[in-house]
Amino acid sequence: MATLRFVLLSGSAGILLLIYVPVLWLALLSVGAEPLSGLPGGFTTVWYLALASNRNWVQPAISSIEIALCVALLCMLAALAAGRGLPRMRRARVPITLAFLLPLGIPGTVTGLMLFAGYRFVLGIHMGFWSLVLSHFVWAFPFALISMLVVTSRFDHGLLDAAADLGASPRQRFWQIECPLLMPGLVGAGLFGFLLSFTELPRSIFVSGAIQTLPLFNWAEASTQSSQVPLIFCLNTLLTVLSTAASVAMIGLLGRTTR
Amino acid sequence: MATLRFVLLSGSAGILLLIYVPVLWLALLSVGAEPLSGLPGGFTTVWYLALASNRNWVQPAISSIEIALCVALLCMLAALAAGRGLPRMRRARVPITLAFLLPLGIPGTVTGLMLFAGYRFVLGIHMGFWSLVLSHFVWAFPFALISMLVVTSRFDHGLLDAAADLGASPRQRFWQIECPLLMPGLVGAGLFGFLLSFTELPRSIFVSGAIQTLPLFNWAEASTQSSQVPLIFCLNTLLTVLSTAASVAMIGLLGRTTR
Amino acid sequence: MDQTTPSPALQVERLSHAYGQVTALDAVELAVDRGELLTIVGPSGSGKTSLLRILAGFETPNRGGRLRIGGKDMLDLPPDRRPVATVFQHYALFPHLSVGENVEYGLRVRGVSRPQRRARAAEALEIMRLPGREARRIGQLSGGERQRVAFARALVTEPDILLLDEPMGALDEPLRRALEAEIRGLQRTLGTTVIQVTHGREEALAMSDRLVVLRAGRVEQDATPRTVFERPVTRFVAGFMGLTNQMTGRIVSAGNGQVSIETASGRFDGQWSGAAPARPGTHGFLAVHPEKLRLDPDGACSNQLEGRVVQAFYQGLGSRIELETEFGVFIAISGCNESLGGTINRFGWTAGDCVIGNLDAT
Amino acid sequence: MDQTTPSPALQVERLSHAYGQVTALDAVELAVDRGELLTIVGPSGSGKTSLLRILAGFETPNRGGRLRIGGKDMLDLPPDRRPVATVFQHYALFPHLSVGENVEYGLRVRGVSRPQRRARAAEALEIMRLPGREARRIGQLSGGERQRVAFARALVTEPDILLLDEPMGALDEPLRRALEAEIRGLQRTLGTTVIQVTHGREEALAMSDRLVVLRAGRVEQDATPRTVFERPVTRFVAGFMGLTNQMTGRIVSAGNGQVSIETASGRFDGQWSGAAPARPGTHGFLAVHPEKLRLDPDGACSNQLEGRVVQAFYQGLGSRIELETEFGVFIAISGCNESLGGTINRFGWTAGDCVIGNLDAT
Repeated sequence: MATLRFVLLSGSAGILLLIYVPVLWLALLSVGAEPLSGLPGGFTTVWYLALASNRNWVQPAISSIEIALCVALLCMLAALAAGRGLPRMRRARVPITLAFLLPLGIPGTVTGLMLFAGYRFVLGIHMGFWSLVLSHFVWAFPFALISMLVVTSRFDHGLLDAAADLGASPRQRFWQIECPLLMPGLVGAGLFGFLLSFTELPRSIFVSGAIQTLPLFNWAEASTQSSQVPLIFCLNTLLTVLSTAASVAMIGLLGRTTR
Repeated sequence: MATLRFVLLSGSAGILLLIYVPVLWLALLSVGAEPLSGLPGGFTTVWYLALASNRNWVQPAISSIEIALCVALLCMLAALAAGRGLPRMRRARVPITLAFLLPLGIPGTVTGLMLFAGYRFVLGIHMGFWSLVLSHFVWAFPFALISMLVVTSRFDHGLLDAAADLGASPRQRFWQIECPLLMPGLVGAGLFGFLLSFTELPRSIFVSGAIQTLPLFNWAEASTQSSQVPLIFCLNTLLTVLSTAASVAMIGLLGRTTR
Repeated sequence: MDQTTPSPALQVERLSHAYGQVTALDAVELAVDRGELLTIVGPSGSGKTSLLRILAGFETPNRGGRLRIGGKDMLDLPPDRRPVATVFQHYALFPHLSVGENVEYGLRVRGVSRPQRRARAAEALEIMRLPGREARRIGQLSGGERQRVAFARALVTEPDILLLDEPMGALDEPLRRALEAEIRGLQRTLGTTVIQVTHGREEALAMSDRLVVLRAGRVEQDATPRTVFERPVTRFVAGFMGLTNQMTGRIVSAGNGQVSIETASGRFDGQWSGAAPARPGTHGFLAVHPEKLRLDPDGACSNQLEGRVVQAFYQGLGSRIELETEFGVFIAISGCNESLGGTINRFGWTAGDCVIGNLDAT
Repeated sequence: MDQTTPSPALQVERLSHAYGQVTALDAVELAVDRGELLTIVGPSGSGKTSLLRILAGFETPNRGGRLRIGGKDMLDLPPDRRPVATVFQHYALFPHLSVGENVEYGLRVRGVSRPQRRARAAEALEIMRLPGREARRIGQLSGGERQRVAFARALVTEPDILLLDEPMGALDEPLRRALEAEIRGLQRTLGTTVIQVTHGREEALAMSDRLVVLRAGRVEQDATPRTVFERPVTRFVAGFMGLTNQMTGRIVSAGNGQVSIETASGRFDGQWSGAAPARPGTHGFLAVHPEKLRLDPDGACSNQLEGRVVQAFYQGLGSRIELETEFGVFIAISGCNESLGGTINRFGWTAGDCVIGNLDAT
């Protein structure tokens, strides 16, 4: 058991290293004198100051946040509806769940292309904000649904009977009993929706129309090897810190309320 | 209840429509006479025949499959180790799980950039096959871990006691009892690993070095608006059909063995 | 029709229900008076849980019938508009609410003001001997405490009828005893009409004003606990009440409640327990409780039989002796503690201690 | 040392175990003979489950002690190398294997050939009265069937000691009775040494050759079921055995097993149950079973007391009457079925029916 424990712990440490060393490296580069050399050193805040005066990234950031919020909301509502409904069905449960999860198996660029063709010509949606929201939603929904199903499949429907028995109307049962108890799944669905939308690139390439999202901006800037790259390092260090802090706060809050 | 049922069913139908109409549209275009017009019509197999004679996509496809298989294997092993270990820990469980899941919150292009800088300069890994495997693994691992934790957190350790009591050695307990019971989580981890690697674009852009993966190939071809685009429609229709069939088969097989 | 006299707490008329092809309830008739404690007993699958769920409104009978509470027809009302409250088998306490919030819940959905519902929840917890536990989380409570909270939560809404679904199911023996007495006392103090469902014989006998024995969706017997125990109308009820030593035969003489039954091994006397008067010549059963069998019987035991001792267990107050007879295995609880294994013994019982009933009917 | 005589099946010497600061076992001594059925009883938290887990090898005692099975030291062996097999409380059957594969498992890990283990599994299922069920899935079995499969799975490996962890815990009353007899019969037929843990008094008394009563990690009494029931050495054991009517006082006379105890309400006689001889002047307790109390006692009852009837329940064979006395509530089971609520009654019991023991010791 001691050796097993050692293997597990060192394996975990290895994976964490693989993930976090690049993150730390980026953070170090962003305060380094020569970020483009790939080596940190010579602490400076000049790139952050430059980022603050350069406003090119502001509009993409706002677009990305707006889209991600819409996707998160859609994911929460759709996952709540599907997550509540699916465990109650008998025969249709497994095939419908599969149908929802299958888009995971389709490459992002393919989806982008298909969405472009499909939305543009079949559903008649113009490329732009809503095509981004819809394509991100289609991408994030399977994950949101899984998060929801983990909670709803364990939900004790006897609690709704008990609430009804005590005189609670269907509306009261939903808001006072079911929603609070499904909150972990709901928050998970929202987080998946927000994060997967906020970081989505391949679908966005095809369906963005005239709108630039932050990943598109990052990608454009980084791949052109322009002098803006050090600013990208700064921007992304900030984004990483912020999204980490937000996720930890959300999960911590959730942990407290459900204890 | 009847209206609720109706809303749920029509909502589900709407989401499925949103997902599958573009897929069907792409399939129709791929057998259409004028795919670039965006409208199907005039059934022809000429594009599929052209795809069969054009070999450009073969090497990217092989690379993608090789990488995806490596990532799937890594994900299964790492998720098995972490998924078995985490529920047994007391205090460290929640923070370590969080540390594993947080990379979800970092945009893909950012990760690509950081991985490029980090792997290249800190860990000294040359860009190419293994940098692709590692960066895809870092991306897919949180999903694989969630899939595993859903199963391991419900695992009844009393079964291992029972096996030990009947004379099973630690090795026998692992292979004969624990592995078969954790199989759904393991298969889930492998599927996530394979599919998320197979469809990954933004990280690949930065860490691919000289290797071209299928998403990179797709993207390059599709964005150049070359005459190859109809072939891309065909290729992706095939990919979609294959990955759907593979997922359904895998999940179906799993459902049968665990019944 | 009965507008002059106050209507009974509950009236059930020809209630029938089925799950697909499986009959759960078959023309059940039931009437419960105000303030009565009625217990519905039966093995699993007898329909007792379905009946309770129909009373609470979670299911609607799909084979017809009527259901009135306090004289009002209830079948069209959803569960939240019926004047009943249920204590569920696994309590179904809301895990995200504190003890106080759980107890207050029925008042909260009725729009009672916060100070008022606080006061009434505190009072209900006081009655259930859990004063001042409002802030506790449900997860911190023991099984017995959870049950008390479930009672407080149900009682605070002042229901016309309190439904108890296997109220002791999840508790162990000593706690069971204590709570039996408590529920009985509470019901007498508050005067609430209580309908409970259980498969435990001891609880049913100890706690009830009246007992309804269900079997395969039909009412087999509806009487006081004493009548059910001492005069079970069918062989099934007798077995369910613990009168497990049974034989069948033909009724040969009947008079004044005393009847005799003719079997392959002679004639046995007992008390008539059938619903209708005994008719000589019909098939009948004889049943006697293990505690009433005596080894080495004296002249007082008019019924005697012989059996080979298969097993004998010490049980503290007596030994449980299994005797193989021509009517199958008979079980005797005897003060005689010697090792008897393998011996052939005579044993007997008095006519007053055994019942004879109709085998053909119902 | 004991190489000439065959060593006992199990020897436990000064076994101590703690979880952090909480003592689970405190210098437990135990010896079990081959073929014996030993029952370990005690309330939850008494350490009985810890003891069983240490015997099986799932835990290693961290406060010292020795453990030998068949004369061989066991503490250094992992569970898979000990000659014991356990029937777990919730059976712990492998859900991914069929009934047959479950039963075969112990043979499979020992490398027994497939046809041979098939044959032995079939035999074990036959003994457990589940012939031909090899292909069934675990999920298709009822609770009682699962228990039988768990027994078959444990027995097929022919363990030196069979450990049963609350074997009846998850079953209901009628099934319990049937399986009690079955396990007892099986153990006698196969001659296996069986150690079972339970918190149920009836099972413990009915099934055991010997009874060990644990309390807070210490052995309170280790004797035959009859001795434990009739001569409980401590007040705790008396209460656990159902002698719940208790009072304390000072021992005043002692002679020939008959002692008296002096209380605020006079002198009472009973049978001495202490481990050491009674010493006048020391503190003692008196305990008597509810079934032994008689209302309206005659001259035979040398011990008499007065009490107010708080509650009286019909229970079928008798009524359970709660009497408030100056020593707290006494409970009597009486054949007298009349309503007694609120009346003051005299009641009594004979000296032969009650035990007096030492309060200071242990």
